[in-house]
Amino acid sequence: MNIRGRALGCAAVAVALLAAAAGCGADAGGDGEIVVSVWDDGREESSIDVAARDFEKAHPDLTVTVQKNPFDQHLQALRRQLGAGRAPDVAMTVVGYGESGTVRALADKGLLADLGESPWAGRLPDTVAGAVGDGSEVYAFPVDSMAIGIVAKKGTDVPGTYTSMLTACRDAGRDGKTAFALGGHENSKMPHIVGFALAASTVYADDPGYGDKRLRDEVTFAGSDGWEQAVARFGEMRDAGCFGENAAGTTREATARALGDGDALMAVTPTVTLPLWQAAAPDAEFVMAPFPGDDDPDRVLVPAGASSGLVVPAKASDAGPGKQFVDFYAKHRARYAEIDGAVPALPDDGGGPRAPGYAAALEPYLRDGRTAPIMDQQWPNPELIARFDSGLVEMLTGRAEPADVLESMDAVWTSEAP
Amino acid sequence: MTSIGLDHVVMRYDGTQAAVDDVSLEIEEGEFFVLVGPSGCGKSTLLRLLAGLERPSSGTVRMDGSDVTELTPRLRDVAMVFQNYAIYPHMTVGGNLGYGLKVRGVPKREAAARVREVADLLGLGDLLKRRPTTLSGGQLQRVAMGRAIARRPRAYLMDEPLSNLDAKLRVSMRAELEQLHRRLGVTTVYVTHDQVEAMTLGSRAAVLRAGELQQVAAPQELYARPANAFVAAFIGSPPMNFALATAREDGLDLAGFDLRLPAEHRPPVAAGERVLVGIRPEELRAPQAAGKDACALRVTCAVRQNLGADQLLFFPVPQLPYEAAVIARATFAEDRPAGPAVGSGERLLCARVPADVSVEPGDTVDLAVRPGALHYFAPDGGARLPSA
Amino acid sequence: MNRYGRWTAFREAGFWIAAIPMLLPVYLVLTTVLRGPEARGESALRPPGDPTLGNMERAWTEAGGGTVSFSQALVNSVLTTAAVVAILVVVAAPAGYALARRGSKLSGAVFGMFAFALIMPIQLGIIPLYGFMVDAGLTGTRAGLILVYAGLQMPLAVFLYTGFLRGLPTAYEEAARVDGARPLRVFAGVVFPLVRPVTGVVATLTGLFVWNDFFVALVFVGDTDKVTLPVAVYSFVGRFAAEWPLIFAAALIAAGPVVVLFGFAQRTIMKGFTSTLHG
Amino acid sequence: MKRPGAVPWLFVVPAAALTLLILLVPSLVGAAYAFTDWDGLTSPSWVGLANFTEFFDDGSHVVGQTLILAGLYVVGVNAAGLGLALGLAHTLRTRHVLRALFLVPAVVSPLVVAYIWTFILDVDGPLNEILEAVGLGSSAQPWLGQRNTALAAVAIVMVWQFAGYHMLIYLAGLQGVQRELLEAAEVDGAGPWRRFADITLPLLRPALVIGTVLSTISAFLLFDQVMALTGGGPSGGTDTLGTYVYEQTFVNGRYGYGSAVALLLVGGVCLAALVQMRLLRGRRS
Repeated sequence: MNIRGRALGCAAVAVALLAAAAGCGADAGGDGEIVVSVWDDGREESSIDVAARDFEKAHPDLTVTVQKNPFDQHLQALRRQLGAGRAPDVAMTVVGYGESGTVRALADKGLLADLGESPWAGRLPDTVAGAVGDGSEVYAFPVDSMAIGIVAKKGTDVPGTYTSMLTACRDAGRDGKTAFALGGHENSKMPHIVGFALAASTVYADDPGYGDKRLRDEVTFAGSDGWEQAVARFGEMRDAGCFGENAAGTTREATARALGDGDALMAVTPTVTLPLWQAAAPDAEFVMAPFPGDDDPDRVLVPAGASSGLVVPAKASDAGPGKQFVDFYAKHRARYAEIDGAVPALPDDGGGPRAPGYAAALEPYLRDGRTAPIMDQQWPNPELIARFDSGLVEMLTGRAEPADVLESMDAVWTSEAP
Repeated sequence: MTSIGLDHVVMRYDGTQAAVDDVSLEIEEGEFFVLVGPSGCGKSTLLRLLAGLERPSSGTVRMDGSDVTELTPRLRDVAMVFQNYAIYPHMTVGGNLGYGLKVRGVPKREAAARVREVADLLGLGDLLKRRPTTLSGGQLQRVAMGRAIARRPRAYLMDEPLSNLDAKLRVSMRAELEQLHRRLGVTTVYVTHDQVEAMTLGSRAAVLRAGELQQVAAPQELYARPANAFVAAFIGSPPMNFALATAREDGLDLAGFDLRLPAEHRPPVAAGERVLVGIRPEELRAPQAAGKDACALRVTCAVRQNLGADQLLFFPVPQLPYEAAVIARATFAEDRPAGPAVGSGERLLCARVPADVSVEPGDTVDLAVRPGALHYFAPDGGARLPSA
Repeated sequence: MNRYGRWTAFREAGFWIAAIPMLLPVYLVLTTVLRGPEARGESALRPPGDPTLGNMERAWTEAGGGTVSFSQALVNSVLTTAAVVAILVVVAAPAGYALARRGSKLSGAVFGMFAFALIMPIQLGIIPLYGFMVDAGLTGTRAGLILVYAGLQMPLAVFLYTGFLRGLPTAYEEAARVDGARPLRVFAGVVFPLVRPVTGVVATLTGLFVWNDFFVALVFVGDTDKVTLPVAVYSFVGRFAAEWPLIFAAALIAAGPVVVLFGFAQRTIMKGFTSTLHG
Repeated sequence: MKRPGAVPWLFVVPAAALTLLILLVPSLVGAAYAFTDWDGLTSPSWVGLANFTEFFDDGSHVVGQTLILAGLYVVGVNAAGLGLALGLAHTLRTRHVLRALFLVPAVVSPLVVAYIWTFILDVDGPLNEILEAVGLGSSAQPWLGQRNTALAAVAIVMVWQFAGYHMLIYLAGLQGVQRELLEAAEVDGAGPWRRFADITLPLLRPALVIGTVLSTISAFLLFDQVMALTGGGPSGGTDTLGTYVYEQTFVNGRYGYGSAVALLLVGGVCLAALVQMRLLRGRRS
């Protein structure tokens, strides 16, 4: 039994049957039905499920179907559906740029409906406006927010300044512990979080508008002293033994176990990842504190902003029902936030808490606006975050210098999403 | 060349009935020795023991006097021709012929010369480059033979090499084998289930049954003085006739025929005793061809088979059922194909008479048998009884 | 030479030692799955103190694929796999029969097409195919998924059937034809029963591919309740990143049925495999 | 031309139609996109060979890694498969149990196998525990996290999974080697190694062809295992053509560029398959 040599000769038969390219067709939702596509956040009953039922009670003529995708496949599935004309009526996605199915990546290509006239559109703070719109139009209702800081078990004394952090790292090293649990494994996507925490205090402390300038190609990464210093400090942390030896190959699960078992004292992470740490140590109580990006407390900023948002695809027929659902959700956002245990990205005018309970230490920074944007929300090309992550991992194994990391990022920079 | 010896060799496959049961043999140097017997009698196993492909459960194998029992085939320097030829399909004919030489490190030039020589000897000269899949049965058989000859081993071991050939080719190949042996003079052990090959090829032959040696003798000896009823029935075609008879003072009561016998040809048992009698078909002759003191038998012919030069007349004789069983047991009939079908209470005997005797089934015929042509065997076990 | 002597017993032991790396992962999975939450810190190498089926139970009941539970995903996998194998056997066998019996240039070219498709990776055509399926309204439906899998595995099925049928002597068919049977009856009555070994192999290979495939199922039914086991396991891992006991429980549910089925049918599958490959 | 009783073309139509509709035509359409900058959303525009030149500039490390991985896997899985087949062909009493045992991993989903091995090869996983237990603590390391060990680790996991499958191929091949041929060679004076080299191996040629071609194809199209084991890391160190196409097409949304690399992938697979068949086929046995 063998593969006949003439196989290639017969491709001609197939070419003769070339069909039409994929065109756009009818959308998925029938007339009275609204399809809401979200990612599966692990809860049996997430706030969207509750909102769907409430909406159906309020609008008996409309039915809402919730479709759930595995988390990190959701954005790709959304893009495929939009491209093939099978778009849902409402979709949850990540705000800003950064990945192929995010708000700005889809909005720039005219695939999302403008939600400018919605009641909540007026209340958008400027830290969020850039991520959900392009200044003139609004494409998403910001749902969750997140902030980056240090997570540790209650009672751990988190260093307050940059130098004291380095000494804390060396002390931990001497007792055979690792100061910061860091997963260098490709799937864990953790190194760039440390990068953002450092850059907040070195780049955005001096130049809050850096992100917009980068988008207008007025500045580069390699040319920015702030970025140079941020990545250099990452090297200093490495040399102080903050990350332990095998950080480059450690998986996200291994970091969770290290923190849970006490082999590692702290980790730099966004607020939304609490379930990961809690799962590894169910009975421990975790708190979050600001990352001391600098010795001068005034320069220490917390990377924070909206994280997810609801969008309405600009479909041929009409985006009415979708908008209705989003506005309905927006109205009751505070109540739904409790269900998810998250902090609404758009604080209602009453000025509720900006950070989840366990991250109360970040509250003053968020309230006084001492924050920096979540950097990759202003990085159109998804490959950039991958380059930043692998650059930092190469630095962990001593195979790259700060300049190499920044230059490799500039090499793939594009000012609009591919 | 080499002489081969077997001392009390036993081969038992983990606990079952012994495939080879206490066989001792001496094969002289340069002899063409045949191992013959029905299938499953252990003749192939014996050959494999000689080749070293099997280890005996007990007993020793000797070559030129030295003990080779534990030696691998490589160190015994014997060549083997397999029943299905075992020609290497991925090598050319030349490759096959020379493989044994290449493996034993014979220099290339000498190996090529010996291959050329063997090819000419067997008429394979123009087939050297050919692929085995393109050859006929006869040609493949010659290549198998050639591979053995090229090796110039101490002995040839052949496992039914002609059994896959058609009848006509088999006869001519037998003649070739005979000539080759006479020319090369290499000790040869030849296994076959065909008693005609045993009679025509072997200088001596060993008859085997169920792993046990029945008799070792020259073919003519096997034919004329079979050691027991089994050998008598096995050697000779058409097979020897058997009947149970009762001894008399002056001769025999054989299946209703009263045979007067001179003293020296009487059965060596007391009068009234039962004895198993064997008569070769060719010994049941027309009266005029049987000599003066032959005993006469008047029979009615049931079946006639014309063989061209002569013909076979089958005639019934009365026989009691238990007698048939005794005969069957004594000759181990279950090991041999049964003769023509017979009604119960009768037994068909066979006479070979010249073709010019005109006989039709149903005619009565006068036959005669020489007293000296009678073989006597013990009804129990079939051992040969020396005539008195 | 091949008697069961000292040397062979030694080799047998050697192979069982070689089998340890094969068994070790399975052992580790079992010890992890059976370990209760209270003994979380223990190393996986030590068997759990008091083994519990808690993890299995939790994996079974918890909503595995976001919208669908593992029991639902198991049903989806069984239905999809069975349907695909059925279509392949019914459609590929006659095709293989035709290609094996017609010796013309054209049939050679058509067979070449199937051979070429055999080594064609899915990545190249997945997006246009997704577009076709959307236009046909089949995306997100089990029928659509079955159609895609049948198309993807058709080259392998036809390839195996043609190879096997080329080795099958035509005497049986000719006898049927002499008795006046038309081609379809000849195929159904005579040829199809004779290809049972290769049908077993086709069912095994294609069934395994469909049962274990993750990517195609994700793209075409990823966000519906028609999701198959591998996708359910994937999203399960997505949510319980740090909990290996739960993840391995999900893995056992996904791999269990196939391993058990394989245990029973192993001899016949192997026989079919050898006779097919050997032609 | 219709021979009496010839099998009608109708028998082939459904199979051909399904293959064309699902696999061949979409692939051709996909191949067409390889020459555009299509983003899967808006209408594509023609860019000629730009995608290919871009790939040869900064994507070529992926080809190197795929070849290394393919080399390790093809040699490893066929050597293991052949070794198992030769050992378990006959004589051993428990060979059927052993055969089944080695085949079990092959029936499990690659994704599940990858998760199991991610657990085993993790920094604090059982493998490193075993190494510490036997005193080789120093060599315990993040197998999946280092450039030099990651590729080998992925290859080993795949060999672990599919060695049994290849054993089956060689067991089938060994049926073609009658025992009498080996006995004839032994009587001719060939020792065990010579018998293997001169008789068994040449007669295993058809099985070798199948084994190498199948393993090459799966090595090139490798995707599930690498994504779950290393995600293509560390820093792209184990990216193969399969994962690179996935990342470019789906993660980065560059459908045109991804299709171009996929087209190169198809070309590479066809070339490798044909070369191996020509190399190994030799004389038809």
